[in-house]
Amino acid sequence: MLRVVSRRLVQLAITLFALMTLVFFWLRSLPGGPVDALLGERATPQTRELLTKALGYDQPIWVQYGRFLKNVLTGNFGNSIRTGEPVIDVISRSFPATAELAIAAIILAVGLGVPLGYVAARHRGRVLDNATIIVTLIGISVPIFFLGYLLKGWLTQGVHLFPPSGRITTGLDNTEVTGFFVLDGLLTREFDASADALWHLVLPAVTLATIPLAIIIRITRASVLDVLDEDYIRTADAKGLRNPTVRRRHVLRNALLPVVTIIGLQTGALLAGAVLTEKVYNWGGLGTLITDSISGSRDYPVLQALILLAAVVFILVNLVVDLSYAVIDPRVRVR
Amino acid sequence: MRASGMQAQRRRTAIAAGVVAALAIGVAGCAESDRDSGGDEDKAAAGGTFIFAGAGDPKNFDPIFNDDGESFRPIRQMYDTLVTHMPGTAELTGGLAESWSNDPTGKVWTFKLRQGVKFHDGSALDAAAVCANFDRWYTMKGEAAQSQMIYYADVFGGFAGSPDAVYDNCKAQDATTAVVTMKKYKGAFPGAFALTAFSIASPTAIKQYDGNKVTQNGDSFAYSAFATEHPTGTGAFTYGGWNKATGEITLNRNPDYWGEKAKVDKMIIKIIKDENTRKQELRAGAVHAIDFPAPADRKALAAEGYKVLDRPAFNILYLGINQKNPKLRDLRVRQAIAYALNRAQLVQTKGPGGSTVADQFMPNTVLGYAPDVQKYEYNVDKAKQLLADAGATGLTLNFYYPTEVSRPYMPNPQEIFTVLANDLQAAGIKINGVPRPWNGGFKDDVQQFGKQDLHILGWTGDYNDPGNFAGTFFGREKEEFGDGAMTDMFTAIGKADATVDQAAKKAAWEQVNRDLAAKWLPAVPIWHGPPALATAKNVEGLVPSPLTAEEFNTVSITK
Amino acid sequence: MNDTLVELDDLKVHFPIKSGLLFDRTIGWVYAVDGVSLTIRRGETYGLVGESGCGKSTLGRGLLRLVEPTSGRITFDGTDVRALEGEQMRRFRRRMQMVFQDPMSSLDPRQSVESLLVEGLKAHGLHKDKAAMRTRLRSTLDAVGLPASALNRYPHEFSGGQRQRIGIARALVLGPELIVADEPVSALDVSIQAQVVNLLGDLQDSLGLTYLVIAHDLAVVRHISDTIGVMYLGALVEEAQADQLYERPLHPYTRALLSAVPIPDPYVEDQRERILLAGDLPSPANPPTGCRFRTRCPWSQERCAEQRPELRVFDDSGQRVACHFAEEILRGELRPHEVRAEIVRPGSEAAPGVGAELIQTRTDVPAP
Amino acid sequence: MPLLDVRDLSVVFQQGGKPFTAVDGVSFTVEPGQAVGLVGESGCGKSVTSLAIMGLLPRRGNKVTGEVLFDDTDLLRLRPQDLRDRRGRDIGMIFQDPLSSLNPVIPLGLQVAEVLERHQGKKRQEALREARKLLDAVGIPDPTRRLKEFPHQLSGGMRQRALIAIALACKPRLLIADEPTTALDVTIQAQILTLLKELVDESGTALIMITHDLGVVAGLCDTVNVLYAGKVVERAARHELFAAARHPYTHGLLQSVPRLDAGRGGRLHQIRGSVNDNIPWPDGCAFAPRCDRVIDACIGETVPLEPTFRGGALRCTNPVPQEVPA
Amino acid sequence: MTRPGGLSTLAEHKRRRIDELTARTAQAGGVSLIRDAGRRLLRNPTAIVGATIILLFLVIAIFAPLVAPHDPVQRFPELTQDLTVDHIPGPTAGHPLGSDPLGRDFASRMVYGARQTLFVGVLATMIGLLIGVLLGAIAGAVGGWVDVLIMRFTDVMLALPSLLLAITLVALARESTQWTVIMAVAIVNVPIFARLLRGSMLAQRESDHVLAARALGVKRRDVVTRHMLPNSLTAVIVQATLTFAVAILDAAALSFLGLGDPDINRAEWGLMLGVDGVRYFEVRPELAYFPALAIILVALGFTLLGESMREALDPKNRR
Repeated sequence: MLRVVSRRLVQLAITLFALMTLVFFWLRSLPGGPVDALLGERATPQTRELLTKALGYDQPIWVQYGRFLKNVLTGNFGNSIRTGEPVIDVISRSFPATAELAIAAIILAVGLGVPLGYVAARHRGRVLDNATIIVTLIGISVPIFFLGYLLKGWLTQGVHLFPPSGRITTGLDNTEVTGFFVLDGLLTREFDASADALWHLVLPAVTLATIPLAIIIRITRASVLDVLDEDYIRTADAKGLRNPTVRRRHVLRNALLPVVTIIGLQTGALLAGAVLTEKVYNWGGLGTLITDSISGSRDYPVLQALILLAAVVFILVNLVVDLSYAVIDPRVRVR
Repeated sequence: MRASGMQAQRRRTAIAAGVVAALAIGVAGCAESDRDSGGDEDKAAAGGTFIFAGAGDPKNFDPIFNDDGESFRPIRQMYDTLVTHMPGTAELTGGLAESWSNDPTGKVWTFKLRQGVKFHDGSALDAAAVCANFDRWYTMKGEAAQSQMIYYADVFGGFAGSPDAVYDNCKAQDATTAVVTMKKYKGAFPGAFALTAFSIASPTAIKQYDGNKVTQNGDSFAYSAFATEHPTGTGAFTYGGWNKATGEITLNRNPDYWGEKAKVDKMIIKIIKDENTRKQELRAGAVHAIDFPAPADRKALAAEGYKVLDRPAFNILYLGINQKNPKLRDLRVRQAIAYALNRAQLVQTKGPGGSTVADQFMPNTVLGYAPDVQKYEYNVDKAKQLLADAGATGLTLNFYYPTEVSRPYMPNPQEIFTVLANDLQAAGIKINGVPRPWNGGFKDDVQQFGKQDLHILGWTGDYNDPGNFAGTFFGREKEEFGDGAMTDMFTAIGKADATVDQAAKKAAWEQVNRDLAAKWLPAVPIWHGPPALATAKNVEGLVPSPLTAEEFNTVSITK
Repeated sequence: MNDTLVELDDLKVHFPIKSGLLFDRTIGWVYAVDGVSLTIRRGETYGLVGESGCGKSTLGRGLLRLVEPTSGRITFDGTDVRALEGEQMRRFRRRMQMVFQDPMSSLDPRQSVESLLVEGLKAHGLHKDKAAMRTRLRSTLDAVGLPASALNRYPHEFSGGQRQRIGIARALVLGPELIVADEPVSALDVSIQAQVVNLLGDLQDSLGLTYLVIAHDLAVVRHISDTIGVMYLGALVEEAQADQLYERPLHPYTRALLSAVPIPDPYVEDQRERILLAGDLPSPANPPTGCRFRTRCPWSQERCAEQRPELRVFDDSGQRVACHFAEEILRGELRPHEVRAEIVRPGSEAAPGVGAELIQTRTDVPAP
Repeated sequence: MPLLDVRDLSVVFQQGGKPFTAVDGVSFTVEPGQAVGLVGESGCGKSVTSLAIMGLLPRRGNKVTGEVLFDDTDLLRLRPQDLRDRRGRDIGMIFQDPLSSLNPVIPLGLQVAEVLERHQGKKRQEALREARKLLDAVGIPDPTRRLKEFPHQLSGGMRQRALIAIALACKPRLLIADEPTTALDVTIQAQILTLLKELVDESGTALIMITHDLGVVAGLCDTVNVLYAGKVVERAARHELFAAARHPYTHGLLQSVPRLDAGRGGRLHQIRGSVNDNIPWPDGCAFAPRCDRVIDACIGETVPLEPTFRGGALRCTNPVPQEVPA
Repeated sequence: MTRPGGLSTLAEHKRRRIDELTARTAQAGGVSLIRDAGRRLLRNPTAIVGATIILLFLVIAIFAPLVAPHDPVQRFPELTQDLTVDHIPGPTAGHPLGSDPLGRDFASRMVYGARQTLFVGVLATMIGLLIGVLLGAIAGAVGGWVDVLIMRFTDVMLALPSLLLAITLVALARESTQWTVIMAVAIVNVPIFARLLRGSMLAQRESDHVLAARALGVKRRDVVTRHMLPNSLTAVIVQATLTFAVAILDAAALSFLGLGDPDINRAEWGLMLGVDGVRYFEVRPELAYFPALAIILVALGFTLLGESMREALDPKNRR
């Protein structure tokens, strides 16, 4: 177990280093970038020169790389070009927003997906099953930003069922503790803020959950079908065990193994989905940060850090999946 | 309707609050609320909170280090300039200075300051404070800080020690009289004194919060506490905080404001980047006013009872022509391009509402606007003829256009490009479209390297001066236009800009505009497209500014 | 003339067990084949028996150099096979062929029978003369009892027995001298086994082939072999003429094995005395010291733990055995004692999840 | 009165296009304490028969007809929940692949204990104690530790022992063993067979032994049923069967298997074709295409299973003549 | 009368019939596994639906000039005259779906969209497939440190979720053209194809039939090209079918983020949906609905086909 963890961590470090180096040199070779972004339309050539010097772009590339490396190793990713804040601040502020959204989406996807997948499998070949398959296939085929737009158009305009954007009603003076607004409201007893945040969370979470939900349903279904075909289910039946016991103890536990893997992969992939969802709902998280840092501004310091963060999250999530896999499946524990 | 919408939402919120509260019993209690117990809603009933949806993040709140509209919006509420514009126009009027004058050389400016004006930190605004600001700018140390003073570098030419520096000194003649002496005359003044970047900040606060400290870190800069947490000016609102997690900038009413005190207790600038979402938030009643509603939504919003306020046009979109291409050095080819463009149709189909076809590089409110310039009505045949005359049939041009960007004068560059390219193709000019991301190459390629034959770009005026329009584009040789050979154009503009006498200046600029259209044609003006604002029905007193420099102290929310 | 076709001398095939932080390091070895010496005479059938995991298949593959032996010497008709390199080795393969256990998995499902057979010919440049090649294909198919029409069909269209015939034909078409048959009948139905066993016998008679038959079924091996070698945990424990081995098994393991094979005759079954072995085969990655069989041997003595018995010639019959106490046991001087079963963990090679890496397909990853 | 009386059991699979008759009118009985063998090659329907008896065939896609009388109760007509009450309590079953037949993620102890909890209403702790005894009884060393272990941590033989412990936990009156040793090595097979024999003898449990290995049956069963293509083709007491098989298939099968106690060499008797060679019409003997003794009646008419004078039964129109005992 | 009992004419007849049947199956000719899978596929309604959808769009794409009423980039005066910023003309005579935001015939753009969209999808998939297969084949065939290097490289790429990687790639591209998008979407899939092929090749390398080929003395190169590659490609082809749907969706998402194909003259559904569809949703929702529907259908088609191909080729289902 420890071995797996340390192996993964070493891998992570190497991956990060490779990514970092790659991104650094690549960015330096691109046109535009920080100088352009910092200057706006009105800069004089003199200012441009001044800026190039101020940013140290006149120095040899390896000096710049050395400085960059030193900064990164001391946890300093520089300041955002767009906002001038330290990148770390920008990211740590956006992270809870995305995490809150992603967790909500995962809860939705797992909470609905596993039971639906199970039910579909039990009704294999019947109307309910086929309907589920078709719906999930469509779910996978729909561009989620479009779905977000539709949901938003239908449910926030005309009928104001949900707020169209944001994480909390503007002007609602909520106290931030963790940055998870729903949780913060509970912690500070500002229950109205918590409820408000929850209310804002519904549509984005549903949108973001669509694809993971569809996939989890499909995987659960397939997995349950596989397990139902297994010999040990026959053994369980041969023991005369009651149906609920068989289902709970023998079917579900085994069927969830692949689902856990998928949940892990989906959690990483949610970050990608979040880019679209957050743009649709003006959700001030990492997704928004990514688009903001690319589109128009080319905020490379932030972008750099985000790429690293995405890699870290993705790898860590998979590590967690592997570990939880080991917890659920004794066969994996040996190694 | 609005109200009911808001009430409905509140009701739902209340229900949800109950649910959450039930869930939360036992969880709560770790952290105490630091919310003021007064109850915001009761307060709102008095003056209320005005929520304005802006389109982008500000950078910081030190005026001198900013150059973009989104930063200027909150800055303008917190600071004042010596000279300002009359609401809704680009005409100058007294700001912190009740009056101003300059001597016949145009180099010495004398400002008579208002009495009894105090900064938010309680220190007094006097001539010494004004001079402290001028000196601060001039003597700013460090490349980092200097490189971020874009407007200063542009208007004042440079810093202490630079041969191009315009500023000489500032003397406090008495408590209310500040005399600013320049090294040379510049046509930009006095208009430029109204630039938000040159707002007067509290010297005490700057000193206290280390306002001059700009440090380079990585690929960007870090600003002082003055710029980020303690902006201190004289404006109608004081700084209330910036919640970056929710994108809300809170400004509080300044009860000691020298001018018309704010009607609302509080205003929030909520940053919503997506135009569609801004509109939806307006409809949902979550914000009171939005900036830049999408042109396509204007009609619908108006029909639903929202007020769509057009700002008077103070910008220009142009089609730049790069004379590095020898073919384009022929005036006939440039004229052919102008004739080939169906600008009227473009304005009709793609122009922001209320936009007009531009025939010169400044709106008609600016001094020196000439009504009688050559107009280049849409005429494909003439374009073809001119091309044939110039021996430029079968011309192929690289047309650069930006992506990933939307500017007030150019809401959708790709569409504009497509239409323009289509027109040019119809006239027999082959167009090779080259898209470049705004900051990822477009500005570089177009303005620094001049790789293009044609491009679209534009400008929003900063202050009412022809030099801020035509002068900015054509006053000197630029890579953007590859117009190095057009020395007579540079001379004429230089001369017009240096003219001190207003009448003579007007005449000179009119001639410049006529010549720009008929003789030089370094670019084709496309349109003046005023960006709009939209507000809920119950918002009163919001006066749209041509400079997108609205001040919100006049805004009130009726029940 | 020397009638020895194949000679193995102290052949070892060890597989590394790898693990590591970033790059795999070897942390141990599986001693699959651990020092086997044997001789196969020209034209005879050498039967190799043993339970799964004893290394008999690895021995066969090591002999053909389909897995690279760790050490030892392989002499084939006077040629040092391990000294052959690259192209030489490839060309040499024509002389020694292999028949696999599972005819389905060893036949490329994508290729017709013809292309399966031609492939070997091509590899050895025997396809140039089209007419000769045709004749060769025909006669080979004929020899294994398949119609010529089989040529343009695909493996999955045949029944299990026919597939094994194709597998044999593939080996035969090159005209080899030695055929290593790895469990040639164990995947087949009982009624089909006889067909293939007979076929192998017929082919040997008509073509003078030499066989190394590897099987776990002692009855089958006894039926077709001249000489039988018994393997246990990577080593040969006994070797004898087929009848001799059955009549007079010397090694305790052989005795147990023989007594365990069921015989389809109730009268025999009712009277048989079984030597039941306790426990399971130890892991080849961690074999017991000394005699490898001692953990399960009812006759084991202290010496067995200390000293690994050599495979020695027992008497004039040429029977070889690797047991310190073969004589004593045979003479009944040593009484068997009870053996406590030890728990044996399944070896790492049996752990699940080994094989193709789990690849997530993109449907499992969200699309926008 | 027989413990189990299978009468005219048929199973028709209806998945896909053509219905496929896997078991075709199989009848046999099992007396208390008796060991009955079902022998046949793959696809002969022997496993399907056992699953049908246990009611373990998937509910959809197949049709089971006939009667399975256990203690005079027709198992096929029991409500599913009532059948569940009997499974594991009255009838135990063990399977071919002990690894896949044990749940990989559940500790061994619980897998044994749960059947006791279910049928004997024992509490978890008590059931685990009992499970420990059972594991001990089937010869698993150090059973206390094994309780917490998982199937993959045991060797094949130990797994099969565990499976036997589960099947015999409630002391069923009938044990169905479906190829219990096929996946095991010979020496392990011997262990398991000996164990089965002991347990059955001691407890008086009746046994249905399903296997393709005639040798296994020879040592274990009292009566042997030989199946071919879903039908019983011959039934006899084991001594008669092995001494004098009458059906050409049984006869050929016995002849074709090399015997350890026979000498080397010689050609084995071989049966032509393969199990998949079926006659393209419903009537007639399914073995006809492969049979050496085929005559008109084999191909044209339905061949009934007729009792033989020695208490067995035979489905053949032209049986192998009885050899004169030597 | 060679056999006991002997055979009458009737039995002889029947016996002959049996032989005939056996013979016929023998002569049925070679049915390769692929063709067998294909046959199974044809019996699978899911596959039929998927293939029909794809075929339909393919026909439209190929015969776009014949199907479309107009040129997709031409601006029509009769449409532009009614066109304003906040009004886009609906269906009129000659323009069954009305105008797009620039006065072009929307119906024609939808039709040509099939061509462009399939082009983008196919190309992105093929490029990704090609590079991935090449890398995977090298890794699988050569092994050793080359394998380690390639696999670590794919690890780095897989460390970012696919769309995020595509976004990053676009952001990091020197230019922004249609090819930027295609390449970004293609490269995202490279590691997947590479790993898939490599894994499958490793499995093949250990398989009996590869061992058999080696035993025959088949040249190493031939073992790779004739045995390992072809048998590994099946999985890759299935994956490619599924990838196609993802590629189209990714392209649309990039457009929505403003990072897509910058040339809005190009009629591509993702672009039409992500740019015009969203921007003019309230003015004319059809601008969003039609391309979205088309995308969903095509993606569905390829997913259906891919899934049923996977099913058909799955050995588990080959009973």
